[in-house]
Amino acid sequence: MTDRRRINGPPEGTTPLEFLTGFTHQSVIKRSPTTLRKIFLKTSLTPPATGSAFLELPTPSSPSTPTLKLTASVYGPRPLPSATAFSPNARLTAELKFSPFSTPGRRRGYIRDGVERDLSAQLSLALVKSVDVGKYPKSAIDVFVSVLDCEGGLGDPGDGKGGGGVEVGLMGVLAAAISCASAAIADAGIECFDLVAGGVAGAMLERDGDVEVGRVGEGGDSGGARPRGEHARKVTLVLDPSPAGDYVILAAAAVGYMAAKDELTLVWTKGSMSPSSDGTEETERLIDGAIRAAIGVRLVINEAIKERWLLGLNEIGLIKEKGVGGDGDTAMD
Amino acid sequence: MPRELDPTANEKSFILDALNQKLRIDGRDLDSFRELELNFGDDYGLADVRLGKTRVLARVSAEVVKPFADRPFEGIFTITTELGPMASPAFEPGRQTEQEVLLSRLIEKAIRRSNALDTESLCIVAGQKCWQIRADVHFLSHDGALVDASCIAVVAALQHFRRPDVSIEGEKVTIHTMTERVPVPLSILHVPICVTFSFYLDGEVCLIDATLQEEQLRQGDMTITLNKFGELCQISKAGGLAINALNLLRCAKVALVKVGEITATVQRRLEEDAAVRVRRDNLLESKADNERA
Amino acid sequence: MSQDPPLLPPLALPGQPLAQSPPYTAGTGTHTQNSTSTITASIAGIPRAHTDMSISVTRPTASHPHSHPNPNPNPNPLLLPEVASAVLARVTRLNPRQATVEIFALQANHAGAEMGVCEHTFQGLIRAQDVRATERDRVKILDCFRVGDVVRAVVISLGDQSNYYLSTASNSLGVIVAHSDAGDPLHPINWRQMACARTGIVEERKVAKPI
Amino acid sequence: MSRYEILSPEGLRTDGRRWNEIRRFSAKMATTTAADGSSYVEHGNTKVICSVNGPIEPRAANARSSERATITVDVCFAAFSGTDRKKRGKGDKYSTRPIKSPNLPTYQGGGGALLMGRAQSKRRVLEMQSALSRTFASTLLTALHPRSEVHISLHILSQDGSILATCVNAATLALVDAGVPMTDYVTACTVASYTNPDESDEPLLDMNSAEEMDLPGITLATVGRSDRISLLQLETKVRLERLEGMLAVGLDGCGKIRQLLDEVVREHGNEMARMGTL
Amino acid sequence: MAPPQTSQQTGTPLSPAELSYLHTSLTLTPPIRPDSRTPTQFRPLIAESDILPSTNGSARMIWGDGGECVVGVKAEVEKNSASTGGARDWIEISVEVSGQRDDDAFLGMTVAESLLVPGSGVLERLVLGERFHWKVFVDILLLTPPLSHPATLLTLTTYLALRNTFLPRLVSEVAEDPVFDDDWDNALALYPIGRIPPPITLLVVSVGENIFFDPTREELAVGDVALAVSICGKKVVGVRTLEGGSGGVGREVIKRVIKESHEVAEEVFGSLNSVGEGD
Repeated sequence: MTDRRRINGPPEGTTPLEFLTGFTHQSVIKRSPTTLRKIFLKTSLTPPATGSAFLELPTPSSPSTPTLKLTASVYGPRPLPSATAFSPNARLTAELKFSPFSTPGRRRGYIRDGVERDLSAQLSLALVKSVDVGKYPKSAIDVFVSVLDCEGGLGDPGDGKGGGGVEVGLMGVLAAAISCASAAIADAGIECFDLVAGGVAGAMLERDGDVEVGRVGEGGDSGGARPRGEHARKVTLVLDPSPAGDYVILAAAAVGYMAAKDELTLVWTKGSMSPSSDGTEETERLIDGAIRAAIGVRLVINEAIKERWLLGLNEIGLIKEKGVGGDGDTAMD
Repeated sequence: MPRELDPTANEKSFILDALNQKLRIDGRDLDSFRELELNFGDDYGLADVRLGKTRVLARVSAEVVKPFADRPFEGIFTITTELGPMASPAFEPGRQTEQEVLLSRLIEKAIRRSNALDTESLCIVAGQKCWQIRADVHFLSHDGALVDASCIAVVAALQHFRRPDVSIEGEKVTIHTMTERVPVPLSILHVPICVTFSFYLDGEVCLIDATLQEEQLRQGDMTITLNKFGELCQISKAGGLAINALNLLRCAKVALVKVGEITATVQRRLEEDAAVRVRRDNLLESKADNERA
Repeated sequence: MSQDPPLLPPLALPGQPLAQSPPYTAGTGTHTQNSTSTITASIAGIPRAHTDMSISVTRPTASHPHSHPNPNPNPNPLLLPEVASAVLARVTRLNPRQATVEIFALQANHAGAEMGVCEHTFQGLIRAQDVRATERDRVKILDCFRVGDVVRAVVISLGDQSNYYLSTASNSLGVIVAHSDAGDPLHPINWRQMACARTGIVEERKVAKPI
Repeated sequence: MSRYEILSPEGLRTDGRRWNEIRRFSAKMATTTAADGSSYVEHGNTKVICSVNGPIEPRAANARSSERATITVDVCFAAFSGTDRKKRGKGDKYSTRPIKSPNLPTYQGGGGALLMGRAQSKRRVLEMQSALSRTFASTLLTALHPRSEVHISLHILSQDGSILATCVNAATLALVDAGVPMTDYVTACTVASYTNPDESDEPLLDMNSAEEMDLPGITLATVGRSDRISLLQLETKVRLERLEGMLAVGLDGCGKIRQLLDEVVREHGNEMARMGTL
Repeated sequence: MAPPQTSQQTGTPLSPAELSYLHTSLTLTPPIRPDSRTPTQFRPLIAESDILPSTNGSARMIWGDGGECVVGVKAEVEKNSASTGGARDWIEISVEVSGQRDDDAFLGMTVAESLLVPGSGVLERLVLGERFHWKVFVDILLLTPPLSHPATLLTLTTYLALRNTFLPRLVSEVAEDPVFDDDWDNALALYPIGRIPPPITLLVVSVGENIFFDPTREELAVGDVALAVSICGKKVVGVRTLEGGSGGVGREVIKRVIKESHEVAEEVFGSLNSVGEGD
């Protein structure tokens, strides 16, 4: 009965406002499948944080192109809150949050929803395996990633696309978050075994005019009973697919990859029932593709960190400009 | 959270021994209520019940609201209870304790769910407008038998309440002020009264209207709600000491008698109060009569 | 520098291999990969080979990248108390059994590290039996510390969930800065007393040997 | 009073039972090893899983009493237990099951009513929990385990009337399985009071949900073989005279249930003996 | 009582010594598991399906370690306009772990992801004419959290439930409001035989050279990497990394895990289906 005291909403509800998202995705399709989008990465932009990084991709050529912007900041190692029990290792927690205005059309609330909790969990997984937690007993390392703008939605249901294919939006966000956070950790000077770079790869199915794969109905029976002819359609491996892309992704994989050690800290793949093969080698191809993407990203991270350091070192004239042959990334191959 | 202090060992043994000899420390015999004192406020729908040291205030108010979409032909009747620190230091404001929930559920079942108030009669325009009758129960001091007292308070207040008269021509609904037209009483279908029994000494002894101390010492309790026509509205014996079925039936019989007495008292007090009012606003009364004629 | 190590890059990045574990050993800022026993950088910084065949990677402390108005001493966020590292701590709470302190500066216990101010303070505990080396059972905490004193101590254990355990059981360790009740600075007069220059009042402390 | 015949002229009920027959009753003990004691009871289409932990150290400080064990009860309606799936509000774990009563139409749709329904059922669950815990508090020998807690958690998987009663029975089994000392079984059943066309009344043992909707009825729990009633609940209006008849039938019903529970327990005991766990 | 084991926390009470012992015994060839299972062997479990009359499909599973899971599937008719999110909102999954406040995000996502695999053809079976569709609620109730990671238990039970989910047959025309055949025998299976079955998710942990299925909490704690591999029909449709393990792993390991789980899945499906026929 107590509920009668509170003021209920109008009995006949109101419909939320529809925003038009005027994205032209042409720029994306022009990219060749194996080239990554240009990445802009800059470290230590958040003074209060121990280490921080800002990542944006692709560097907007025209204001209309959808971009992914996110910042990562690392705090710690700092003493654990007194309530928590003694732990011989550092506790690394990662939290990924979409800012309310990040997704076009729909405003996101401030409370973390399922997606965010899930991504946060995966992010901390990917990072914790790279950090040398043994070096920082009974201390906490907190990583905060906030997504400022995410290329035309997470591909979460609602923005039309992706009926026939899997969603790569979230994977893209996660991969970017991993790279950015890893750069921030390196910037903080926290000891880690290796830097983690996130990479995404997808099996792309060009959509030719006549067949609509986008709709559920079609996507439905594409599983078992797909006409022979359909298989003729080209399925190509595309690195770093953009969710804004005007094509159907049949399967995708995101990895957290430590290039120097050639080890994976995170694997996340999604598949679809078409083409009907057993997905194993498909998945393997995708993982390899994602790793290739990650290697590309890794080079960017290296450069970003080095750039930062040269800046720092020049200030105190510890070394002169030419001193660095930039062979940091020769280590990668 | 503060707790009611338990009686000391001495008090305990004393009271129980006394009960064993069928004696109560306040001298009542086992199946008698404390002196029931019922007063009404100046304006309609305010009932003040005193049962020994227990004092409960019930306020009935009415407003015009939109009926629930799924029941367009019925008005809304809500009862709200809140155990505040005023009644006893053991109660905190705000957060609902289990005791409070149980209490409100009981009153709920006893009065609202037994349809003491005819909600159809509260409908003004089907699906558009209806009266919402709301009974707020305030506990002023707590010395046991809260349920019984508050139940009496609510039914008394409901009977005492008068809502403004309404007239409808076409779409237009006019609500007349108290002075304009004689306010109309609510249509009460029956008058449920709660009687709470407390059991001691493995069911040998059972009390009516236990004081706080007695409540703290009881092994089990049962609340029976009846009206004077002998209709059971609600029984709730939520666990506690297991009682022989025959005893329970005996209790029910006793309860019926008590309910008779109490309803009578309530009725008497209502009439007395009505008489007073008539004397007071005789003028207005007669004027209204002429208008109606 | 005896013989030149295999070219160390001017700037090392985490995960970058620097040298083979034999003959070299992993110094600070590096770790040895178990699989291929190579010394690998764990932080971004400048790799150096030391005479003792150890390879270390260090961040030039002066330029912690983002501290542009550069406050000195520059709080180093990466300082953590380890066992045997010397610390400076301020006494915050006293009871007959122990003194609670907050560690605000410490010196990592690897070669050539100097005392650094930490970004966060760590809570420490000096138990009565750890105050001095001799007649530990006679120690009265209240005669050794006062709230507000600055103490030099060493970490003897990472302790429990909330405290690091410290010890002052050495001549060089103990109270180094103290004030009298009146608030005047106190000067050590012997190993268990300090005196106020102005009033000459003498208070009990566990005094650190002045350096 | 009801759209269809609750009791056919031949004296058969909608599900073909006679007035004094209970529905198919099957129960299992020790269904899971994760809890100290557990049980699964199917009474007609009402299905309840119960698990008991205890005596354990109280999880909440206020659940600690120095002279006896406190008994805490969690009742949880599964989202799919009702006829239509409950719409769960943020955070609350209670079903918004419509309040049954002959003269109140059931809550469905209608924002306000739903809200009310949810608030209602929340308190209803709380009431159930306290009723259960008080019922067992009086039958378990709680004084043997002071400063400890016995936690009973009940999951209602499917509701078809007599829910409180089934909960009591399930809890009894689980408590026996957990080995919590008790004076005797607590067994419960429900009785409806049917009004014949000729205004004569007829008690019907063990209501299903349809009967609960249309008829006034009581839920009662007795201790052991005695006719001592530890729990008695009536929520809808009925003539006082009828109570006696209902009680009589109810006591008899509880006796039947007790018989069934007893068989289950003994069966389980023999089973364990055969497995050599005893 | 058993601590509620969420996917976020794999706390084990084991000492470093015990862990290393466990690790070595698991890296042996052939490996020795604490409960002497073969690497691909699952723990014994009791499963029954179709237990709840008030649901469209239901299943219950009890594991040796006391984990108990009940899944109920309910379908309601809904206007297409009602679900703004498009077809993906037509199936709603909620994971409720008893004694825990809010639902478990990770598990929920994992199940949802594999369940909504594009092309599995479920969604189009939910279409009712032009304006209506079935809204399917999959409520997963983890009664007593098992001592190990609940993912496997949970998805296997969900598989059983969905396998036995039936929807009344539509008798009305496409355009008009849906009317249903009330004869339950003519009801249509949500996952008809011969079509793509519902997915399952296997929990796999790799230690050294060895790969273990249905790992216990302890095995998870010492594993190099723990993966949740979702298989739908004969196809691997999703892989996720779980917490546990330290440092990264080579890609070969991952690939081997995926391969093996694909093979093992065959048997699992087999046994699960036999349950379906069993009762």
